[in-house]
Amino acid sequence: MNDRQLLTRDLLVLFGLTGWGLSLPYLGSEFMVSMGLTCLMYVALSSSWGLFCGSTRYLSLATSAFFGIGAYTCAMQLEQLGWVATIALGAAVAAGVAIVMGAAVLHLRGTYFAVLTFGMTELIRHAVTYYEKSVTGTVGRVLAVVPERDTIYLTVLLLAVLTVGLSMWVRRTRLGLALMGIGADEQRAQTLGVNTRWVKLAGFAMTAAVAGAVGAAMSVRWTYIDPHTVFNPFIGFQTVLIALIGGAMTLWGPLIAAIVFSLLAETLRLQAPQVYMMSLGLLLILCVLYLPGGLASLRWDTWKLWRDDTRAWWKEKKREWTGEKAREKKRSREQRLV
Amino acid sequence: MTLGAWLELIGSGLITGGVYALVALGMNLQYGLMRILNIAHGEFLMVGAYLTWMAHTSLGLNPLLMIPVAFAVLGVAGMAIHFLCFRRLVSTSPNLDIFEARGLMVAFGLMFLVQNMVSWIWGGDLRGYDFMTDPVQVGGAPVAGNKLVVFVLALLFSLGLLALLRATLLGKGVRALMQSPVGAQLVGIDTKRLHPFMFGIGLGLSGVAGCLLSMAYTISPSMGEPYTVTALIVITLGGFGSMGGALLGGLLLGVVEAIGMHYTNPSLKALLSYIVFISVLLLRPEGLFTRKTRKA
Amino acid sequence: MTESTKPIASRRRILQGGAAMGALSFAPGLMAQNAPVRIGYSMSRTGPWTGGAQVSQEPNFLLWAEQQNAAGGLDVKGTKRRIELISSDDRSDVETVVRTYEKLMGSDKVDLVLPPWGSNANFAVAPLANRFGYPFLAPTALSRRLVEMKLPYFFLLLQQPKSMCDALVDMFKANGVRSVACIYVDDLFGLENYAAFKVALQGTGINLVEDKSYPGGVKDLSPVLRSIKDKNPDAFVGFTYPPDTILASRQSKEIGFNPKIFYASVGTAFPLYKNVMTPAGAEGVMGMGSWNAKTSPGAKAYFDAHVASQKKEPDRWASGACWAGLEILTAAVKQVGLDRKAIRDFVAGTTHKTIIGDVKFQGSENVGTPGTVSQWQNGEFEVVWPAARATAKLNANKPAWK
Amino acid sequence: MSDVATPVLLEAREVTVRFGGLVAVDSVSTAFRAGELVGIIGPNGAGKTTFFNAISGVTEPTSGRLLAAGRDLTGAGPHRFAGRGLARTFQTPRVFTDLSVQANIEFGLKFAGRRRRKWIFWGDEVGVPWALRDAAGILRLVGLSEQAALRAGDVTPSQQRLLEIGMALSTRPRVLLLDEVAAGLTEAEVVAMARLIRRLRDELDLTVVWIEHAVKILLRHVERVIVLHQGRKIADGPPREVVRDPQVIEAYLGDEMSEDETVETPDASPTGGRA
Repeated sequence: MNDRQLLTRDLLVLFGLTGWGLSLPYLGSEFMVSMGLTCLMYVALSSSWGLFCGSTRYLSLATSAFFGIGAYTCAMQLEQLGWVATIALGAAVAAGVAIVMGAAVLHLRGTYFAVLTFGMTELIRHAVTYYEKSVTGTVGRVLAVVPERDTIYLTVLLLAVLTVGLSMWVRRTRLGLALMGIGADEQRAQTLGVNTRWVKLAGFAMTAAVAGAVGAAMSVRWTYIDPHTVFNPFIGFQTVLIALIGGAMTLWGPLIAAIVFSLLAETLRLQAPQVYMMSLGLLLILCVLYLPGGLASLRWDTWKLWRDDTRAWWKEKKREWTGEKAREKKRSREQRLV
Repeated sequence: MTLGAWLELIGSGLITGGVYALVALGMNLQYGLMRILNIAHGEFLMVGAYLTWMAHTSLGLNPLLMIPVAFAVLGVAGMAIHFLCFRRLVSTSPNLDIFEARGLMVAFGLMFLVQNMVSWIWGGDLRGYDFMTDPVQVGGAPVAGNKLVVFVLALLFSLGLLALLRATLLGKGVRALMQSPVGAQLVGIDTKRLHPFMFGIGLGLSGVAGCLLSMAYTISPSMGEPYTVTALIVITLGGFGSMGGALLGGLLLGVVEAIGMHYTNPSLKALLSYIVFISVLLLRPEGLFTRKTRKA
Repeated sequence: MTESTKPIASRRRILQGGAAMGALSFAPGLMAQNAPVRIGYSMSRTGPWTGGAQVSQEPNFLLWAEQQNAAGGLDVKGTKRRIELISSDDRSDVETVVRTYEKLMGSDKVDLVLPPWGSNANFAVAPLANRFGYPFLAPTALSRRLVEMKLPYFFLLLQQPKSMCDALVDMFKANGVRSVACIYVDDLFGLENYAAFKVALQGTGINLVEDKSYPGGVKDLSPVLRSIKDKNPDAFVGFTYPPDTILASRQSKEIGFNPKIFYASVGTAFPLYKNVMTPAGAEGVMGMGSWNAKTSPGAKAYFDAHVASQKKEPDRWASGACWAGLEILTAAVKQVGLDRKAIRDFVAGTTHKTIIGDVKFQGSENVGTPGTVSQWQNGEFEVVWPAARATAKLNANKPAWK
Repeated sequence: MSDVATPVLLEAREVTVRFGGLVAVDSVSTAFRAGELVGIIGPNGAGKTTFFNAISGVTEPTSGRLLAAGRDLTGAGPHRFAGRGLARTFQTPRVFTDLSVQANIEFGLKFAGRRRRKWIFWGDEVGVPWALRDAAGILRLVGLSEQAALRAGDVTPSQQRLLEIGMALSTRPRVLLLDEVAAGLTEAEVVAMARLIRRLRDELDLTVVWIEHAVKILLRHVERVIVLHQGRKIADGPPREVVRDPQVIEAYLGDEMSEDETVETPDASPTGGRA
C-alpha cells in the first residue's frame, strides 16, 4: 500500500469506529456506555502518550499529573466557564505545566526521565494538597453542577477521535518525522537540523493537553475529587501499560490494547479481580520479552517465528540432554588433535 | 529546645533514616549493578513482610528467625525471575538504554503481578502484630526495641555489603561490573552467573527489609509503592550503585525530615522530600556523596 | 485467614442458601414469589481501600444475606424471597465504582443497591443513585458536604464530624481537661473533623496547644509527638487513618508520651488495634466507636453471628452503622415491598429501632444517634460517653502504655 | 596560506574542551575558507573527534568561540550549526536503520536542508546546487540510487557510510565535516571515497574538513593539513611541509605514520543524551 492508500484506510477505520462510538448511547445499555467511556478515556490517554513517548522513546510517567491538573481545573472553573471552555482550559493548563516541566527534564533520557516525571507527578499532587489545605481550607472539591452523562460520553468520544486524528496528522508532518528521529538517534537528528528541544516540548505539551482535557471531562463523573484520586499514579501506569502492550510506536496499537483491556477488565473483575491485575502484569512482561513492538505488530509471521524459535530451542535442549552436544564437542576436539 | 531534646530528635531521625537505608539496599544493588530499576521492589518487600507476619501469627515463630528465611525465599525467587525475564532481555536488547527501559517495564509488570498475587492469597486487610515494641533507653532517649533492631541491622547489612564489595573477590567482580559491564566480561567475569546471583541477593535484601519492617509498621498489599518511592529517593541522594552513599543518603533524609517535621508541618514533609529528590536528580544526578568524576 | 476465597465462599453460601430455599419452597405460603431479590453493590477487594472495606462493610453484607436466606429469604411484604447478591470488585477506583453502579442500576436493573466503601466512592455514587431513584444507606461516608448536597435518596448512617466532636469536647469538659493537642490527616476526613473539633472547642476554655496535619501513609510521627509531649497537654486527639493510628500509638509508647486522654481514630474501633497493640497496650485508648456487644441484645446477637460466620470480629463503629442500615432496609422492604420510592419515604419518615439504638433521619443525616466516645477497657472497646449510651464507666486517666 | 578574498566559513578561536580533569582539546584556533579541502590528523587520543564534536556543535566547548560565516555560534545546539550550513558525518554511521535509504536522505532535506522554493536555482549564492535539489539527486551523487528503497539497516556497512555522507549532504551544507569516512573500507573503496570527496569539493564547491586515522590516504588528497597532538594544534599547512615538521615526526614516533587500519579508540564518546 502506498502512502495515500494507507491514509485512506486509516481515515476509514477511524470513521467507522467513530460511527460505532456515536451509536453506542442509542443502541447500548447504560453499562455498555459507561464501559465505552472508560475505554475511550484510555484510547485518548494512551494514544496521546504513544504520540510523544512512543515515537521518541521518552518514558513519561506524568500522565496522571496532567490528568489531575485537568480535573482540578474543571472542578474550579466549571461553574463559571461552562463545559467546553472548561475542557479547553484544562487542556491549556496541563500543556502549560508540561512546557515548564519539560523545559526542566527533557534533557534527561531513559530511566532518569521516567523517574523524574514520576517524582514531578508526586510533587504536584502534594503541592496541590498542601495548597488546598492551607489556602482553601479543605482538600477535595465537590462538583455540584454536572452535565448529562451523554454529554460527557460524547465529549470523551470527541477527544478520543481528535487524539487519534492528531496522531495520524502528526505522523505525516515534519513534527512527526522529527519525533521519530529523536527516538531513533536524537543527536543525529540534531545534526540534521532538528531543533530537538522545541520538538520535544511541543510533543510533550500535546500529550499533556489531551490528558488534561480527558481529566477535565472525566472528573465530573466522580462528583467529588481529591488529589489522591485524580493524581492517582495508577492512571498513568495503566496508560503506559496499555500503550506499550498495544505498541506505542504504532497508530492503532494503543487503541487495540485499550479495547482489549476494557473487555478483559470487565469480564475478569467480576470473577477474580486480582487475576485481572495479575494478567495485566503478566501480559506486559510477556509483551516486553517476546513482542517488543506490541500487539499491533502481531502478524502471522510472528507466530511462525515463535514456533520456529521454540522448535530450535527444543532441539538444542534435546541434544544437550541426550548428551549429543557433549559428544559432538568431544569429536571435534579429537579431530583437531589429529 | 534543650540539647537533650535535639539529640532525641536527631536520634529519631537517624532511626527512620536507618529504615530508609535498609529499604534502599536491594534496589540500589539491582540498579547500580545491573541497570534494572526494580519498581516492584516495594512489592517484594511486602512479600517478606507477609511471610514474617504469617510465620509469627500462625506458627508462632520469632520474626527475627524469619530474617534468613525471607532472605532465602526471596533470593531464590529473584534468581528465578532473573532467569525467566531479565536473561532474555539482556540478550535481546540492542543497547543499554533500551535494556533499561525494557527492564523498567518488566519490573512494572512484576509490580502488578506480585501485589495482586499477595492480595489474592492473603486478602486486602490491614495486618500487624506486636513484637518488641517496648521502649529501650538509648543514651537517655526511649526508642522502641524493634526500631532499634531495624536500625542496627540496617547498619550491619549496609556495612556488610560494603565490606563484601570492597574486600572479596566476588566484590571485585561486582564492582568491575558496576563500572563497566563490557570490561568485566573482557577480564573474564562470568556475568551469566553473577547477574542472577546479585539480582537474587537484591530481592533477598528487600525480603529482609520487609521482614524487619513488619515488626514496626502495619502491613497491607498496597504498602509497597511508598517504600519503592522512598528507596528511589534514597538511592538518588546517595548516587546509584553506591552502598555507602545510600546509607548516608537514608540517614540524611531521615534526619532532615525529622527536623523539618519538628519545625514546620508534617504535611510539608512529603513536599520537601520530593523537592529534594527532584533537585538532586536535576542538579547532581550522580548523587550527593560521590565525587564529580565525569568520564570523557 | 484466606480472605481471597471470600467472594467464592460467599457465592457458595448463596448457593447453599438457595438450596435451603429450594427445600423451604415446599411450604405452600412461600411458593408465590420464587424469584430472588437481586441486590447489587461494588466493594474494594483490591487496592488501598480494601482494609476498611473488608472490615466494616462487606462482611456485614455477606452475613446479612446469609442470615436472611437461612430464614427463608428476605421478607417482601409478607413474601419470603431469597437474596441474590451481585457484587464486584472496584479496585479502589472511583471510576470503576461509578461504572459498576451504572451497570447495576441502569443495565441490570437490580432491585436494591448497597453502598460502596468510603466517602469518595459514596460522593461519586450518591447523585447517580438519586437519579435512578435507589435508596442509599451509606455507613462509611463522613462529610458535611454530602449532607449539604440534599439528595433525597441518600442517607448517612455514621455520626457526622460535628456530633462526634461535640461529644468529645463535652467529655473533655466533664473531666476537667485544660489543654489538648491535635493531629489530623491531610484529607477530607481529617480536615472536617479538625474544623468541627475547633468549633466545638470555642468558648470552652480548653486550650489547643498544638495542631498539626500530616500526609497519609506517613512513616514517622515521632518528631511531632515529641514536640507535643514537650507541651504536656491533658489530652491528645488524632483524626488519623488506621495505619497512622497504630503508628501514633506505637510511637507515643516509644517516646513515653502518656497523656491522660489518648484519642485516635479511624482504626481504634477495629479489632486489629487490639491485636496489634495487645489488649494491655490498648488499655485506656479512646476513639470513635458507637456500639459493642453490650449495647443491646440485638448487638450481642449480631456480634456473635458475625464472629461465627465471618471468622472475625466486627469493628465497633462503622460495622454497627452498616448493620443498622441493613436492619432498616429489611424493615422497609417488609413494610412496603420493593417499591423504591416507598422505601425511601419509609426510611426518611420513620424512627428506626436498630442495634445502635434509634436512628432517625433529618435530610440525609442520621440525627437519632448521638455523638459517642469509646475506650478500650480490658480488651473491649466500651462506649463511655455520653452516659446514656455508655456500656462502661469512663476512665479519664489512661494508664501508661504497656 | 589562502587567498584573502575567499571568505572564512568556519572559524574556531581558542577552542578548549575539558572533561573533568582531562583536557581533550587545548585552545585550538583555526579557520576554514570556502572551497578548501582540509585534513585533520593526529595520533590516538589527540582529540580529533572531540575537536570535531566541538566545531559541529555536538559538544559545547568549555571555552573559546566558534564563528560560522562571521556569526557567533558558541553554545548553540547542533541544529543551529546544521542550519548555518555545517554538516557532519559520524565515525560509525548513524543512519536511521528503520527508515528506507531514500527516507534517510529526505529527513535532512526536510530540516536543515529546507529552503524556500524560489531559492532553488543553480549558482545562486544561498541556493541549492543542482545535484542536491532532491533525494534522487543526492543518492545519485553518492551512488546509492539502486538501494533507495531498501531499509537503511539492511545495506552493507560501506553503503551505510556513503549514506551517512548523503545524509550530511541532505542538509545542503557549505562545510562538510567528515569523520574517518575511509576507515574499514577496502582499497578500491577508499579510492572511490577519495574521488567522491574531491568531486564534492570541486563540483559542489563545498569546504571539506576530513579527519582520518590512516594518514597516507589523507595526505594524498588534501591541500592543507592540521595536526593535533594531545589536544593541541602542532602544525597547520600543506602536507609536504607538515610531514617534515620535527614536532609532527616526534608526535608520531610511537605511532608510526603507517597506513595500518587499527581502529582508533574513540577519544571522546559522542556523549549520549544524558550528560
